[in-house]
Amino acid sequence: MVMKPAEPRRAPELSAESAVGGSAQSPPGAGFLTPDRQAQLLHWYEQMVLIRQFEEAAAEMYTRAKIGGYLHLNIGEEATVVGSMGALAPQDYVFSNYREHGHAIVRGVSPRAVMAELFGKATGTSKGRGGSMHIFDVEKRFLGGYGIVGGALPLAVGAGFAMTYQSSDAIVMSVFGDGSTNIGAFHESLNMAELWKTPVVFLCVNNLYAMGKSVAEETPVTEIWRKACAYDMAAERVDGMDLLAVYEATTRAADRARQDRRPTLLEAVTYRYRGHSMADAGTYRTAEEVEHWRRRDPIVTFRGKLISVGLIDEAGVDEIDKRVEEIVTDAVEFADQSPFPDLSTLYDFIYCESAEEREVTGG
Amino acid sequence: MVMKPAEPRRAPELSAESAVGGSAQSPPGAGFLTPDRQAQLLHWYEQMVLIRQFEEAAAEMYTRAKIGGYLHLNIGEEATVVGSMGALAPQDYVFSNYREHGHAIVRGVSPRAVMAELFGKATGTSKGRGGSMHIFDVEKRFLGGYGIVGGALPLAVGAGFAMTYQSSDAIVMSVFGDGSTNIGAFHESLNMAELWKTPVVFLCVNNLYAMGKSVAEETPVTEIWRKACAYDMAAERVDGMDLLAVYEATTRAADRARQDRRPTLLEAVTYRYRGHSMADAGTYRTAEEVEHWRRRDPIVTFRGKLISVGLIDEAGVDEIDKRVEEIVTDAVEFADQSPFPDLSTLYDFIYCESAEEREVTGG
Amino acid sequence: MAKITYREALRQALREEMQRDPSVFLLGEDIAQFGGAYKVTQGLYDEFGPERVKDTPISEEAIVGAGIGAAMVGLRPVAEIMTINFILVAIDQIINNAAKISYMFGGQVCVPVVIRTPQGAGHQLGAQHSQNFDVYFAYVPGLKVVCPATPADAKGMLKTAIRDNNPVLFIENLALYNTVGEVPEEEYLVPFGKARIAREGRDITIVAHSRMVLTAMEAADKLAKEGIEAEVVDLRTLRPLDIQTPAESVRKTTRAIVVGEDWRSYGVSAEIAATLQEEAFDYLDAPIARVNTAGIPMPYSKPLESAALPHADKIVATAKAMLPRRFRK
Amino acid sequence: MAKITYREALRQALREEMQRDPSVFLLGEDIAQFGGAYKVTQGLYDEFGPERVKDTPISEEAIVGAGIGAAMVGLRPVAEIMTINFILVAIDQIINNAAKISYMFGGQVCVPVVIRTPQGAGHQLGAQHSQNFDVYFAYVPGLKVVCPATPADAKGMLKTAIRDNNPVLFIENLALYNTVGEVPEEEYLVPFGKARIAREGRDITIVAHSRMVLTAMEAADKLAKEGIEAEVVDLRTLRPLDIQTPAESVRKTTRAIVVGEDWRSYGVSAEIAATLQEEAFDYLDAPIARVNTAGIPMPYSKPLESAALPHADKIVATAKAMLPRRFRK
Ligand SMILES: Cc1ncc(C[n+]2csc(CCOP(=O)(O)OP(=O)(O)O)c2C)c(N)n1
Ligand SMILES: Cc1ncc(C[n+]2csc(CCOP(=O)(O)OP(=O)(O)O)c2C)c(N)n1
Ligand SMILES: [Mg+2]
Ligand SMILES: [Mg+2]
Repeated sequence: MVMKPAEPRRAPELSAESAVGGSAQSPPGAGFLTPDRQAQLLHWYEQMVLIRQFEEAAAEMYTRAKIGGYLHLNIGEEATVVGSMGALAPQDYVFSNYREHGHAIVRGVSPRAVMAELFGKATGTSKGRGGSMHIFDVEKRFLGGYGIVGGALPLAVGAGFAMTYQSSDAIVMSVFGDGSTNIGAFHESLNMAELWKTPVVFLCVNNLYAMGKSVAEETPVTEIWRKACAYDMAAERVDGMDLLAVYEATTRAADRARQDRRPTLLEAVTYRYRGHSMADAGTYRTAEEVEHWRRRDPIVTFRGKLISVGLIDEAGVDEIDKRVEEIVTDAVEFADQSPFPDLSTLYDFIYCESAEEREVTGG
Repeated sequence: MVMKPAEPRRAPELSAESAVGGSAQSPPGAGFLTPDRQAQLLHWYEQMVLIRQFEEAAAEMYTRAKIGGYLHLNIGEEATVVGSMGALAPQDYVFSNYREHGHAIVRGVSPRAVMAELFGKATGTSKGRGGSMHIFDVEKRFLGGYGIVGGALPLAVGAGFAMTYQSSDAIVMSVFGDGSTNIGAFHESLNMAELWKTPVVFLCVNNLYAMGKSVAEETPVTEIWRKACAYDMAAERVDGMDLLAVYEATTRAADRARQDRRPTLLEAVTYRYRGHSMADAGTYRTAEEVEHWRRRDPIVTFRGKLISVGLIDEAGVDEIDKRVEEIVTDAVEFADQSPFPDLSTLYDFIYCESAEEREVTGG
Repeated sequence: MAKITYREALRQALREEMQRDPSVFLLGEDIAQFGGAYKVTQGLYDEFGPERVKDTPISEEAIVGAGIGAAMVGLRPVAEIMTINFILVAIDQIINNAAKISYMFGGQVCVPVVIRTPQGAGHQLGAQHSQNFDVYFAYVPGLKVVCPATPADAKGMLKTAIRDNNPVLFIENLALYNTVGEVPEEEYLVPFGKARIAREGRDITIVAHSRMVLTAMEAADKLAKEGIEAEVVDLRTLRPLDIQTPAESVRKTTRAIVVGEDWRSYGVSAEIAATLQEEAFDYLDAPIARVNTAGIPMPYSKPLESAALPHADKIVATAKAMLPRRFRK
Repeated sequence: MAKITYREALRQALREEMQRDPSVFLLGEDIAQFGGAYKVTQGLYDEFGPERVKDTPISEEAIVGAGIGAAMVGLRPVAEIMTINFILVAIDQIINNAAKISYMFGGQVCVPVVIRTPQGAGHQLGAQHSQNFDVYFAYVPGLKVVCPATPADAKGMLKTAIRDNNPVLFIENLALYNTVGEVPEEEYLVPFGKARIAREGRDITIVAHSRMVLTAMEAADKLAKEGIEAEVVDLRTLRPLDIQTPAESVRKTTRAIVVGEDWRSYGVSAEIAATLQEEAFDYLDAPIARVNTAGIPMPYSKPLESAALPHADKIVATAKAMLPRRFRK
């Protein structure tokens, strides 16, 4: 007699559509676009425009050799950036990867200081030491852009642990890309975060590519949110081109962290219009594909919604464009006119001063 | 209007029982215990007894300081070891961790050479260089015991890739513990193995502890097989105290690898009677728990089955015990009498000779 | 002064600092009820509870990374990596994050994390468990690297490490845990960057750190029996490195042996030798010699392992070969 | 002889060896259609197809480990790690597996894997992307570590590496990819363990490897204009290390500067200096000097980065300070 083999079990197959938060009947945010929220909504809109223009200016400054190194842009991902950052509280902490100008700016870091950092100036967020990949602002609790794929996830777990340890009501957000979910640090971090019940929102910005490779060339599980099953972690997939959907999903995840002390893996599906960094022409993607996503442009879409419910008109749109233009121009000018770090400061900041060490060495 | 939050989705909750291969109505192996398979079944039984006695002898030799370093024993895990190795073909490759004496012996490595390796003798499998954690036999395609948790999983993926590359019908088995599933290498390996459709059987020997920590203290997902969901990998959980259940599940996984070129995560739930290594008294486990598992002893259980269907009698059992005793005594004597490696060979084996290098250097 | 083991000295340091500062917590594998693989944290779980003595999964990268993250927001984590052999899976966190976060972000945040881990060989643990990687950390600006050789230093330096605002690699040694030494009863700290003359002598300088200080002392005893007075310098910290103390010694003795438990080529002793020849060039009467572990993956077999390790006799032989004829009996 | 770039030389080596031996295959991130982050593998996917030019997920540990496993069962993998900065997450595989498998298992199996990766700084990539870790691998018995400085060596040494039966760290340099040099038309191999006199001179020896050979040559040119003839030695391979060639040179010139793009303390140049002072002690007229990158996490800002790097002028200044008065104008 032959034994009946136990069928291997799988997580349920879910189509991308079914997984996207909300449903056709109740489009995310439909009830959110009310006059009492006008200020908030226009502010978000303006922030998206700011990211777009800031990044475009950065790209131009790069071609003019004002900016060196690598330059990774958030263009196309504005709804994900603003929607997620918008759902956080001021006391919350954010750790990001190298594609982080937008996150920093929405967190409240001054565009001047971010642009100056890209220029390598002493007035930059990191005093010119960091550059595009390493924006940091301790005041705004924006705890950095990091360059090693997956490398900042464990930091977020530790910071999350500390929030509970310190009985703080702050939570921690960790921002990373789809390609980063295949590296060991992702696994160790999510396992530990759930095991320890740390208040962390793991935001995967799934822009469908990791450099030249599509997400399907990277992993058999292309719906990143589903990877949470290996940790029994709460998870959600959301349309990353829809600001309100991202905002609402992030709010749910943030609440879960703050109230239930539980992490969430939140996946926002979006697209970067440009190449991976400035050197990449992005030839691995078809023109049609790029066009498809551009037609879902988060700024255009959101503007359309705002106009349709009468929260803004063309004049208002122009006004915002103009205001943003001024901010960006000012940022570029500020960066350009700022001094480079003095060579005498080359060895500053390697170590923090240790009061105790001074004490014991009598120095 | 408040949006209805999309519920986070989870993998289905499955009880440990439901996951164990087969079911109560049709106990694994019930139809397998037939006279035509007597030789095979008795051989397996003998191998389990051999592992038990070999390991007990090793423990004794350790207390007599004939063996040094760490010593991790397979006692309690014999059904998992014999059932899994028994399902492989001679051309298949095995990579294991440091708890591997049994796997090596069942693969056909001589108990003499394994014991001599434990003694650090020149006649050991690894010429005394490896010791208990690093048994290796290229002839038997037993490609080693490894000491870094998770460190050998990527090797198995590469070897699996090579099998397809070389159009070989051999498959690869990777053996590791429950605690090892929380380290980055596990994640990267399973993701890559499924993505590349490599013929690898990932055998997790879940003995419920990783040193002093229970599996629930290590991970939120204590049913290790479920972690396969993050890779859409086939997976199965099996009673690791039941030789035939392990054999059958491994056969299914091996077939999947050999025919379908697909990996499997196979979890065998078992127990180590002893501490993690010789230094560990295992005080983190209750006497009742150990007793509970000892009552399910794989050797006693299997012997009972063989007796009940008349494939062996008490005399046959004694005969096997005696034969194994002789093998183990002989192995110990051989090890004891073998010479230590000559000091002049200290620098041997650091590098393999490179024909090409000789050629180009004219040396 | 009380005579206690190196292990106990570490435990006291952890306990005192945890009592002193509630932001100090421990994390690592099996450090809680189990008391640590080498029992350094024994009893601390009972005293401080599960949040302050935190067991972790086998996830070294996350252990170190979580320590860094917690340090950035105000805690003072002490992470235990069971042995230094397992630190390689976490080294990216140490080098790319811990060492760089202060500098790369313009000094906005400190990373007061301590990573404790033992290295060393001699217990037949084989190639993957018998290594020395102190040089990997000593190489990296932004880290501090300390290697106490005695119980007194173990305690005083661990307390200093915990109070330091920078990432500190606190490197212990498997073979030192059971060694015994005098430790002051009262509270004290041992500063970083100050080497120690472990024994005075005029004929030759032996520079060592960690367990090799004991081996150097043994060699010095043997040399003394032959009328050779060796000065033994214990470096104590590799970064910051106090090269002036050994350099001063070499200027006096005119000869030096650098002893390391690590591999000779590209190891710690290479840096010490290279810097000493700069600092004491005009005083040297012989090239600076090195005595190290054989350049092989450590074999398991006892006689092979023993032959591979740097013993006092090798130092003695090296010293005698370097000294002028009158010293050679 | 054809004049080609370092990048093209590497590509030719890969192509020729893939044509020669069907067991050679490539794996790494974005090396297939994308052609590699630095375009070294461009075109090879089209020629050899997806099984032999294998794209991987961002999983460096699995990339290296899979390479080792494939090598153990008969293939000759060439793994590309995009830059050496990302090798830290894979270093456990290299040190605990690749380097030890032959020895620890008594010589039963070889690990003919090549790990190609560029290191170096100078492109404003910041602290996490501007590092040199060659010393980490040079330290480890069981590995071979090679660092070609010219297109001719890049090609000949990569071919040797692929045919070698041992794990080889093949360390390239970001700033070398576009450099041009003559490369023989006919097939050739460059052996490991043979340093090269890149320029002859009698007054001082400059020892370098990888990109620093070019900087050393530039310094030698400048020194020549001041009447100082520097001999430049290109080490080529760090393990095995040919110390006799530079030692011979130093015995002739009596002075040496070791130049490294890595950090000075505990870096490659420490080993070279420490060994040279042993090998040429009686000939030395000055301590062996080192010129390296500043001991800091590399800053992004252009002027800071530039100040941190070892330039020819620093070598020139160091040389002049070391030479007798008659050389100082
Ligand atoms: C460990 C490591 N490996 C490789 C790289 C090189 N690299 C930089 S970004 C990147 C792609 C990351 O893709 P994803 O996570 O999807 O983020 P995205 O750039 O798309 O926002 C790679 C491979 C790196 N920085 N770190
Ligand atoms: C990377 C790493 N971390 C820690 C260790 C120390 N260690 C050795 S075995 C072990 C427990 C492993 O448990 P598991 O995988 O369940 O295997 P078991 O010993 O139970 O068979 C640990 C933590 C190690 N060898 N490697
Ligand atoms: Mg992406
Ligand atoms: Mg276990």
